[in-house]
Amino acid sequence: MSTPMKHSYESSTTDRVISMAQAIREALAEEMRRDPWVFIMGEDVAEAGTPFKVLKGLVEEFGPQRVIDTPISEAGFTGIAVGAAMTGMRPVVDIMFGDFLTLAMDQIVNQAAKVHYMSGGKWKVPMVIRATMGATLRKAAQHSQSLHAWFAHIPGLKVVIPSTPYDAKGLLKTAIRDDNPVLFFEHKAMYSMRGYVPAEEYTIPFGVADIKREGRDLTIVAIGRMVHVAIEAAQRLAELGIEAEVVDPRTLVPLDRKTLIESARKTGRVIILDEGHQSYGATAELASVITEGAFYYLDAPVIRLGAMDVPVPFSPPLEDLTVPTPERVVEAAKTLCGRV
Amino acid sequence: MSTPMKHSYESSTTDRVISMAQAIREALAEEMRRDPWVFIMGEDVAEAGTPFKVLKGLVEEFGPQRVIDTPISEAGFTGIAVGAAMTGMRPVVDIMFGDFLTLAMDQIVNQAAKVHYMSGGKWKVPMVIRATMGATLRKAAQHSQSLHAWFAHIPGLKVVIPSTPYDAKGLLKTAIRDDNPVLFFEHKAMYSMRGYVPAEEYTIPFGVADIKREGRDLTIVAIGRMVHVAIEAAQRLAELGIEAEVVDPRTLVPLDRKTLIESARKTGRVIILDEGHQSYGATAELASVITEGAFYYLDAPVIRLGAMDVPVPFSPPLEDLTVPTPERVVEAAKTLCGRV
Amino acid sequence: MMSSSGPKIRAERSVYLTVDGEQWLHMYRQMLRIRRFEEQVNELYVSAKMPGLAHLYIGQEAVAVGVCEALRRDDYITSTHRGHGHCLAKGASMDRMFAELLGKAPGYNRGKGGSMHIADPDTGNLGANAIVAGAVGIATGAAFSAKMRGTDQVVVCFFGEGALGQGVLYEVMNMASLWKLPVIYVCENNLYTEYTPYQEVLAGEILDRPRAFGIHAEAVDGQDVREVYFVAQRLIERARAGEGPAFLLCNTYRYYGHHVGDIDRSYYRSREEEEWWKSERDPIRLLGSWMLQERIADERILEAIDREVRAEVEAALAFALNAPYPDLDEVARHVYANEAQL
Amino acid sequence: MMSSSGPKIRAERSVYLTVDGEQWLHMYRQMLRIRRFEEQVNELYVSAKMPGLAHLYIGQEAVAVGVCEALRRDDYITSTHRGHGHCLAKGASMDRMFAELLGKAPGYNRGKGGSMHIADPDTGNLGANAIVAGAVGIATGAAFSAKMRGTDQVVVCFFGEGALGQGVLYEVMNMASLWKLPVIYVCENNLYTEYTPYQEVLAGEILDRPRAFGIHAEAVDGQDVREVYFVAQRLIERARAGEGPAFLLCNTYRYYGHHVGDIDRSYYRSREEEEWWKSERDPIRLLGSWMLQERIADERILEAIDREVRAEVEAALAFALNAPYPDLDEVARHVYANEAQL
Ligand SMILES: Cc1ncc(C[n+]2csc(CCOP(=O)(O)OP(=O)(O)O)c2C)c(N)n1
Ligand SMILES: Cc1ncc(C[n+]2csc(CCOP(=O)(O)OP(=O)(O)O)c2C)c(N)n1
Ligand SMILES: [Mg+2]
Ligand SMILES: [Mg+2]
Repeated sequence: MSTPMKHSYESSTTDRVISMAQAIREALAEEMRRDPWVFIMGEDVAEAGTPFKVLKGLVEEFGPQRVIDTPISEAGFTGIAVGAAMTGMRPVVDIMFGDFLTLAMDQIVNQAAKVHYMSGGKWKVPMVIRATMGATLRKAAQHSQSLHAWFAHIPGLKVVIPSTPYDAKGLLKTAIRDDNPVLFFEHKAMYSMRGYVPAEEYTIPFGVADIKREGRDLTIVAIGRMVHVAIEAAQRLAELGIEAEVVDPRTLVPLDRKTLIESARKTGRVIILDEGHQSYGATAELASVITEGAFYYLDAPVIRLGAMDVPVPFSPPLEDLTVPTPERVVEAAKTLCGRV
Repeated sequence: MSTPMKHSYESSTTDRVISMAQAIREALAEEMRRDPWVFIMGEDVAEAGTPFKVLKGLVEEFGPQRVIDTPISEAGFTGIAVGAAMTGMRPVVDIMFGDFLTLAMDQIVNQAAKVHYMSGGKWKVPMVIRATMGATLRKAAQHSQSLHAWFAHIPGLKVVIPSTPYDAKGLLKTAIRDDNPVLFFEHKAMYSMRGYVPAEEYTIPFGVADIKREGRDLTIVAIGRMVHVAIEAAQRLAELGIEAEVVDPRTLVPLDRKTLIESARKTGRVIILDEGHQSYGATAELASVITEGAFYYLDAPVIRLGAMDVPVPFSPPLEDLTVPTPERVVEAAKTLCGRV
Repeated sequence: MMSSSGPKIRAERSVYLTVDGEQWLHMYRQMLRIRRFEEQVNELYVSAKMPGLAHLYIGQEAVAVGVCEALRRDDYITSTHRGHGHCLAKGASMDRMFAELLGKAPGYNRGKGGSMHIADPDTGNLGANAIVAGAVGIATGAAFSAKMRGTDQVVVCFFGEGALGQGVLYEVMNMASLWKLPVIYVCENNLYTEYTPYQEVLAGEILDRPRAFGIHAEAVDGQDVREVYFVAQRLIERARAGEGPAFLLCNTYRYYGHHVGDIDRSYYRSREEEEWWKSERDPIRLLGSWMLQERIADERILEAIDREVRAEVEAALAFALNAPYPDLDEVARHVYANEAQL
Repeated sequence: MMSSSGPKIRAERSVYLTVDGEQWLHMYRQMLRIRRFEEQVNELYVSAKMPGLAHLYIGQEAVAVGVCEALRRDDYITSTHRGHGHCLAKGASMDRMFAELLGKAPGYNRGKGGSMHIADPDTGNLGANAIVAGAVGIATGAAFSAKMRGTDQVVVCFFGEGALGQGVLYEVMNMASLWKLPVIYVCENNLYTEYTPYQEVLAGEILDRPRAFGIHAEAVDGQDVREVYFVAQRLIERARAGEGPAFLLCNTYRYYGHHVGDIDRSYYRSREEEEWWKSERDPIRLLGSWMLQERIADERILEAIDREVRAEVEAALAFALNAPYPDLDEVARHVYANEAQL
């Protein structure tokens, strides 16, 4: 998971390798330099730069007026961001652990997501909510959830989950420039992951899936950190002569249905990986979209591998069972390809 | 939709026809008589009996100690219910509009759903959260949502959506006796709907789907009020010689996969109806479960008909477009059965 | 009957006379516009011409008018489920209000919002909100924005006393106080949260709550537009001058039910109580008699205003009744802003 | 340096002597058990033997011990991310605590909760909670339940001053006050919410907040277990007698970082400040010297206690290190209670 990955957007002139945390920090810094109305608010974002140190250095450059430490008031400051966004600012809200989004659901779902529609298009809410996600960090049930499916279910919100530093930077810049509320999920275990990021400016459009690895035998659609699980599984499968294509939707809303369906039509076999709970989660939507679009091309039903339907346990051997692993993907792929 | 519907559980000796509201009230009253620790809390539940008058009369029988008017504090009183449930009480929480569940998500998802698991099975949280759902009542975007998919995504919660007075009564009694947090969704437009409810006591187990109409050509899986849309569509389809089976899961968690899959295997064609938004919603999970279990029996991909992916608009002609109708179901069924 | 929990600040009568008579007449007209508009809304409901319900503001007009009269057009407000009064007082026109209530295309929100969501950038109306306390974050955020952008706009956040039950109010008051934001929290205590007397669900004294967060707080007689206007003006100018947020408790009363369909109210309040407020504390009549007494107006002028307002209501209603519903493809528009942008 | 915002209630020295010496010795031992237990936790982290992180309570021991000493075993507590002290003070045994922190099968939560979720019905521990203010509803609900079931149990809800930022606290305090529930909100102000000095995120005076909801509120020196115990006892007995909730502000300090990995703290607090608290305000040494002075104990006794506690820690740790991890099929158990019930 720590080998820097080349990807399809790599047209950079440099081979600059940086961490995901730095890529995110760069995106924020560049956008804050470009647009004076972009600001950051959240708990311990200033001097501390968040507990993950992702924002380290930003308050020094932009000052405490634009990198704002808030009280522990997720609903309150998310609501404040909505009002600020409506009146000319472009807030980037920091939700330390995605689990705390539960505290701001009214502000996100009843307010931010609906203001534009309810006002008949008169007010808009250009804001980004950055939140962490992901398990296997021994943080137990209230600090390990991946709740992105909830937001993807709500019209008016966009949902982004990057899997590489390159994508994180390009997508975050797009998110900040978007005129809608965007949920941007960052996997806690990926902040230190390194990858190529060009020195020159770029953005990545929403709604464009990225084929992280090409293959003809099998499609693995993977979200966020699961892309790396998929890549690792694909490498092992290649040794067995099975060439897996790894497709990263990058944005769940808008969703690049076309690329997903085309890959499925090509390979006829699909596995979907996600770190959200499997039931009633993102894997169900992706499986449905693919089945609807590629039904007559599929050799077998799409296999969904989401996180187990259990609260995330603390005990390491238990926690490690809850999230899809390369081993399990290889197993599933072998079954799908009739290799068992 | 207002014709009382006979159903498979109708073994009653009486032909008592009552409204959904009364069925719910009876379930509550019977359980409160049976168990002194059952109590109700929420906004305007006592003298007002809620704005829908569902609880009318309960405070008179059980007193203000057991039918408790709260401040407008959804997070607060849901949290209080969690603590009460852990220490011997059996709270029934009233969330006036399901949209207000957004305010209590931490209490429901991080607390109620996880206490049992996190404590290694030591504490339990026997509570019921009753919430309304559903559109077409001209209540606009913040009073019309059907957010059940969110809760079905969270392990530790059970999710019930009744479609008839009979089911509502039997399932609510089961919910109150369950030792886990149960989300119980009531459609605002169904309170006045009437149906057979026997005078004698009964409960309905969770995880048992109900075949509301038998048929061999097509399966329509429908949730809550959509069951009646399905029945109406089935009646029209019957005139065209297409016999649709209408399957009502009744509980999304636990889900009766077996009945859904068996029906799909029998008919080979499936439509799923839901009043939650279509994308990343309950239809995706049901479609996936069915496709996984009946793939080789299906003539065509499962058709999902959820609510449109738009905030619910106020304007009546627009609002009416957002929810599946018998007409649209008939169209879809005809396509599926090659009748176009 | 009216509980007022803080020091009662009463401007002297003579002070009121420093305000131009035309302005009092304007406030009189504004209150009357709200009254007549809403009487018509009730009529629409009773005659089954309006989809859904509406929460009438009648009885509370002095609050919206007194406060909004002290605001500039580019100042912001947020409102509630009981929002018609605030929207009209901030400058909304009746025709597009009626159109919105009927779900018609020329409505303020293109018919997509309805009674509880009237919003209008032109008059600084950030939107009515159907979630109790749902807009307190938005209002505080707009004040934050005004401060960051260096405008001298002020934001007024209207809510009922029921909103005091919502935790988010305390979260944002804390930040408004810490950051000295130009926001005025206007709490309209009309004695009931839906069908429950407020004392049954509210502990302690209302004014102590904002004060605990270091927010300047005062109470006024919400039926006396003169007092509301004077105090609001002072608090608003204070906020505009950078002196921070304030909380204004307005003690008031709604004459109708919680919503238009709430006809039988006997189980939560008495007919006598309702009559007392209407006969003794009507904000329009109180201002009217005072103006007559002070010779700011005579009966003829007041009658002329009433005629004009009735004509305005009639024309606006006709406009709305005749207006078309939105095109059906509107249903899928405005889910996202500026879809072409990237 | 220590801000105390309310009336400082100081019991007379002579009053403290009315308490049996054995009980002070017990409190001394309890504080020491927390101290030594957590020193070992830090050691486990440093030596990479513990999965994840832990938030050490060291420095704040007088609060947990002073309060829990005034509780009955069947009274309830809720705790926080910084919860080891509360759990031990309420009666938890070290072996099962260590086992839980290591994710081992005999842990209090079968290894499934970890440091932030220790829960134990046997000692009335409703659970530590990793959401700031996440347990205030649970605590208030347990008090509600005690009242409804007619027991005379009291509930103590521990939280840091950071929890004052969460709206739900005000929602439940309102109801606790309205319904006179037997719950004590114990706010431990250790001056920092993670890496931010609390004054930067808190407006007004802390004690004014509960008071605004009609809740009796007092502040104590959280480093003086004698004062904590006396005041807590009074508030608890008051609640037990049906006189309603109370709020106890304990001014205190954490010696270590926000969590065990928070080593470089220079950007949010000074080394001098840390040293001052350790040398001048250490709760264990304060009680120790007083007991020596009052001849409740001599050096020998205190040393014996320390030896015993160290031995307890050692044995408990050995137990936990040797304990097995849970069976893998535990991962899917306890998602739902009593699955066979219907
Ligand atoms: C969060 C939330 N909970 C409940 C409701 C339902 N509701 C609508 S108005 C109302 C009472 C509001 O009372 P108050 O704030 O005093 O305003 P008033 O109606 O008296 O103007 C309630 C409970 C809601 N809209 N939002
Ligand atoms: C709702 C929520 N927001 C943020 C966090 C992250 N967090 C954990 S502890 C903490 C600071 C808590 O400060 P305080 O309440 O003073 O307790 P202390 O750590 O000082 O004991 C924060 C922000 C959280 N756990 N829950
Ligand atoms: Mg009111
Ligand atoms: Mg602290």
